[in-house]
Amino acid sequence: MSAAVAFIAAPLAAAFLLPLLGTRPTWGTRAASLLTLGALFALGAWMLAGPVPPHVIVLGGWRAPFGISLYVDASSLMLVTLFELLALAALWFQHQHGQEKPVSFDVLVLVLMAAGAGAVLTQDLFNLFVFLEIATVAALALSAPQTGSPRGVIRYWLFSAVSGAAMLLGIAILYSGAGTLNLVDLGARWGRLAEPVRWLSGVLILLGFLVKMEIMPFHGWAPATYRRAPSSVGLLLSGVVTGLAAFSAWKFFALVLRGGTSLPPVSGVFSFSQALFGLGALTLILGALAMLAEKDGKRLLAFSTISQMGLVLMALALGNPRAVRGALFLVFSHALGKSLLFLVAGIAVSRTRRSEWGAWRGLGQSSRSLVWFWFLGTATVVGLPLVPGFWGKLSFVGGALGMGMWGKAGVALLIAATVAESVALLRVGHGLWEHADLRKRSGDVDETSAAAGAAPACKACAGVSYWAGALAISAGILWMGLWPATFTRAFADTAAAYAGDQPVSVVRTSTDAFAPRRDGQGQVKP
Amino acid sequence: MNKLLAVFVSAGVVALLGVFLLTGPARDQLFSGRSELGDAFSRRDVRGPAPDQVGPGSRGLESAPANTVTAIVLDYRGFDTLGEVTVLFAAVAGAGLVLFARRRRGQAVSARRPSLILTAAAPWVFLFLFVVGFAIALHGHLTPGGGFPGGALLAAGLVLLLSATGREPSARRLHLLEGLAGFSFVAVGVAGLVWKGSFLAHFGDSGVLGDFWSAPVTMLLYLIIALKVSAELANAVRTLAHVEDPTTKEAP
Amino acid sequence: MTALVLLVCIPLVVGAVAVVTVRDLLSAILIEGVVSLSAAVLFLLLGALDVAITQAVVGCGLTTAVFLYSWRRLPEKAREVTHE
Amino acid sequence: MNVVPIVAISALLLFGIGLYGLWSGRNVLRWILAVGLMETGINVFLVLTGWRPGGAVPIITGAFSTRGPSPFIDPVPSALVLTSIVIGLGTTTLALALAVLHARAHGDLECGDDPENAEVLE
Repeated sequence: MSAAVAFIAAPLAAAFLLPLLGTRPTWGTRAASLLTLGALFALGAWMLAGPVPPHVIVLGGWRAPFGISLYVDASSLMLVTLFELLALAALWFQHQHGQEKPVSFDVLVLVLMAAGAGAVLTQDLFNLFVFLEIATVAALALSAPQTGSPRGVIRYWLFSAVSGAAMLLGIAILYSGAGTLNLVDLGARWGRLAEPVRWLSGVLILLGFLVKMEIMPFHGWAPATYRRAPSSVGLLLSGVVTGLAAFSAWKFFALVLRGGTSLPPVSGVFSFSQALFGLGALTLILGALAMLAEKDGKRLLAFSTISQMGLVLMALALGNPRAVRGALFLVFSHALGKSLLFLVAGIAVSRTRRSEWGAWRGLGQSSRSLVWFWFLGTATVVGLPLVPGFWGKLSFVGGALGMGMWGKAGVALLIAATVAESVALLRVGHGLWEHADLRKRSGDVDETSAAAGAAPACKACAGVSYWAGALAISAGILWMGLWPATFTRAFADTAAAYAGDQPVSVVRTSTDAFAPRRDGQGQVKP
Repeated sequence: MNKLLAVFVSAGVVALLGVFLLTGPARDQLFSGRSELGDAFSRRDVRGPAPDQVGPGSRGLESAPANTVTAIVLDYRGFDTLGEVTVLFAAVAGAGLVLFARRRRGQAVSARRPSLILTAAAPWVFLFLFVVGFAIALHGHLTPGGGFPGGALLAAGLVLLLSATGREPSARRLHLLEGLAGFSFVAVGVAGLVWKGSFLAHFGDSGVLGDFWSAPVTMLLYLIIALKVSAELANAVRTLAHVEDPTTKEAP
Repeated sequence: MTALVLLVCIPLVVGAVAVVTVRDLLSAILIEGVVSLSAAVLFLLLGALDVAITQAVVGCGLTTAVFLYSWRRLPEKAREVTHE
Repeated sequence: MNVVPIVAISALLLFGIGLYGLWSGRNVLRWILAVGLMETGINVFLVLTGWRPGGAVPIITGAFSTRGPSPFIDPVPSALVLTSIVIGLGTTTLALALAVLHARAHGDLECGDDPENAEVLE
């Protein structure tokens, strides 16, 4: 039952050993990192092929509220497996199409995978903080540009350092008030905390998640970072880092804050979850509008991520099972669709060395696949029927319409934002597709292969990584879109387990087994 | 103007936090200095009731280090420490990645001749730091300190010795030490999984509380951490301090 | 006890103010080391010996050393604050 | 028994001073120092929440009864702060590497907006 530990231990072991092969990238180091990721993906797929009963893995042999434990169920395992797939696509793409990076690039991707799995699986608040810090450090170093201005990344560091500090302060307050760090145990003791303690710790800890999710007042770092980072890192940032932040934010929100219901309304007017819903709505619409005005392709994708995360936050804040199911679906569909868009953007940038999407005009003339993959990614992100984004948004709408005024306003905003996002993404897709002024572009096209930096060994396998990654992601998109039932069931089970709806929920029983100990004030009961 | 705003905002945050945390019921709740978790760790009765009296000489405790903080850091919450080691590892690797392109330019190292005093004193200071560092790391289960400060002292000694002799620390050797130490940490975790059925569970018998050999796995882990931290820090100093020409072969 | 704590807290806070206001960045780095050291003494007074030792060695010693090493690498122009 | 308010206020002041340092200028090195101050403040706060008057240092040097309340201060915050200090060192190292990169790219450490219209590489 401890197999899921491999998702954390194996990439770490590989990351520690990889530098032994040398600091310069060689055939061997590249193969080793890709094989590790591939093996982990295969492990995840193999585990998911059978039934995945929800179970708790106790680390160090210390039972739940005292030691650190992992909670594994179908949804979290799917998310971790998705991370491995995205990392595989991103890293291979970087090997073939990017500049030459030292081995530490591969090492940090592996570390990011361990952090992603840890943050998704862990049930301990401080452990979650540690994994978020690991993910941040890895993401920061990966997105630092080799040439050009690092100001976007420095801003990213600044935002995450301050939010990390805020989160640590929140954890300090929460621990000293509640005397425990296990998320479920914290949720059980939450009601006994004084009101200021609840407010401060709730707000400070959520701040840490919101910055990593790129929610609107805290998104300032994202566009510049995405623009300067290689597209493979953009893929990891928007697919893995926001995904793990969204999932762990929801864990905290559902288990400790009890869906926001346990906090008193703000001056009797609106509730905590309504405030989060408002932030999400603001992010959704402003992010989509910013996409319309954006001339830079990678910044446009950053704003698209921001807007999507706003929607995820709205769905999480609603807190009802349908909406939460939709939120999980959206995390998956966004990660898949955005990865496809980043792969296309990566090819475009490596051919033109520009990130303005105006410069990408006509690239689809020579390689049609760019256009097709861009449109598939767009469809996934905006949610056309029969792709996963559709099921996510449908589920969100179903959940929101039952929530009165707020829900209806949210649905209206969602429609407006979807239209804006579609227009912005389709415009770029059309640009890729249309005829370009060939005279102006001929010079660029010639230096294509030379400009790519690390030129692939053989001409024939030039696009293999791009094709393989894009096709694998497309297969995932089609699978999720055409047969959503497996995913819907897993997400619904997870939502119910975290909400405590199921009569026997492993999340809760894992700590309730020790309930007798807690009754006495520090006294051991026989 | 900007600064005035900054003063007001930060003063507001401090005032808000202060009023919320230091008045009313919050204050009693926050500053009790006692928690069930901490009490259970101090008494060593997480798995089951501890003996009525615990003290030097107690046998068969669930976690043997006399230093409760060490017991928490390496035993009860050892997984956090694996993460902590990883943050440091990722940060140093990341610093290397960030400054990678710059190193290729091969700017000249500002080669300064080490002063005579430094050269003469370095071996002795090194020896001192080396002994103290290992002692702190290996006594982590009995006395305050442990692998992190111990490793830091080792790194300080190493850097001092190398700068006094005017030599570069070899990247390959540092990577070797760092990688093997990190891998050993994970391997100890897997050994716990194999023998005790739980990742990072401490295998082997816990000895007599207060004895030097009372907590072998704790000692092993702190030794690993000390070696890893020292290699990482020496590597960080190397990355941050020196601009090197990668075309020259590294010293074997 | 109270007097001792007060004695340590004063350099802590005054040093912190100095770190963010003093113009010379090198002094700011060194003063930050003093602040960290005061924090280490405070940890000692609060009974957290492990934290005190780690803060003194890692938080004060090493962090300052890392600052100084990267300071050496900065170009001359970058060593002063221009926008104040 | 005034230790708690004195130390708590100092810790919060450290946090606030760090915040001011971030807000008042745009020098990257100063930002890194200010974040370090904030982290120190939080660590002090965390250690304080584990302290209580008369609590013993959490190292077992004499026999005590496990049937009553434990005589030691809460050791968990100490363990958390140990982790936090090392994480702080890690992020500081990385941030300093970014600062060096900034100085190389722009010649100084004043971090304004990202310049537009530049070539980007994969």
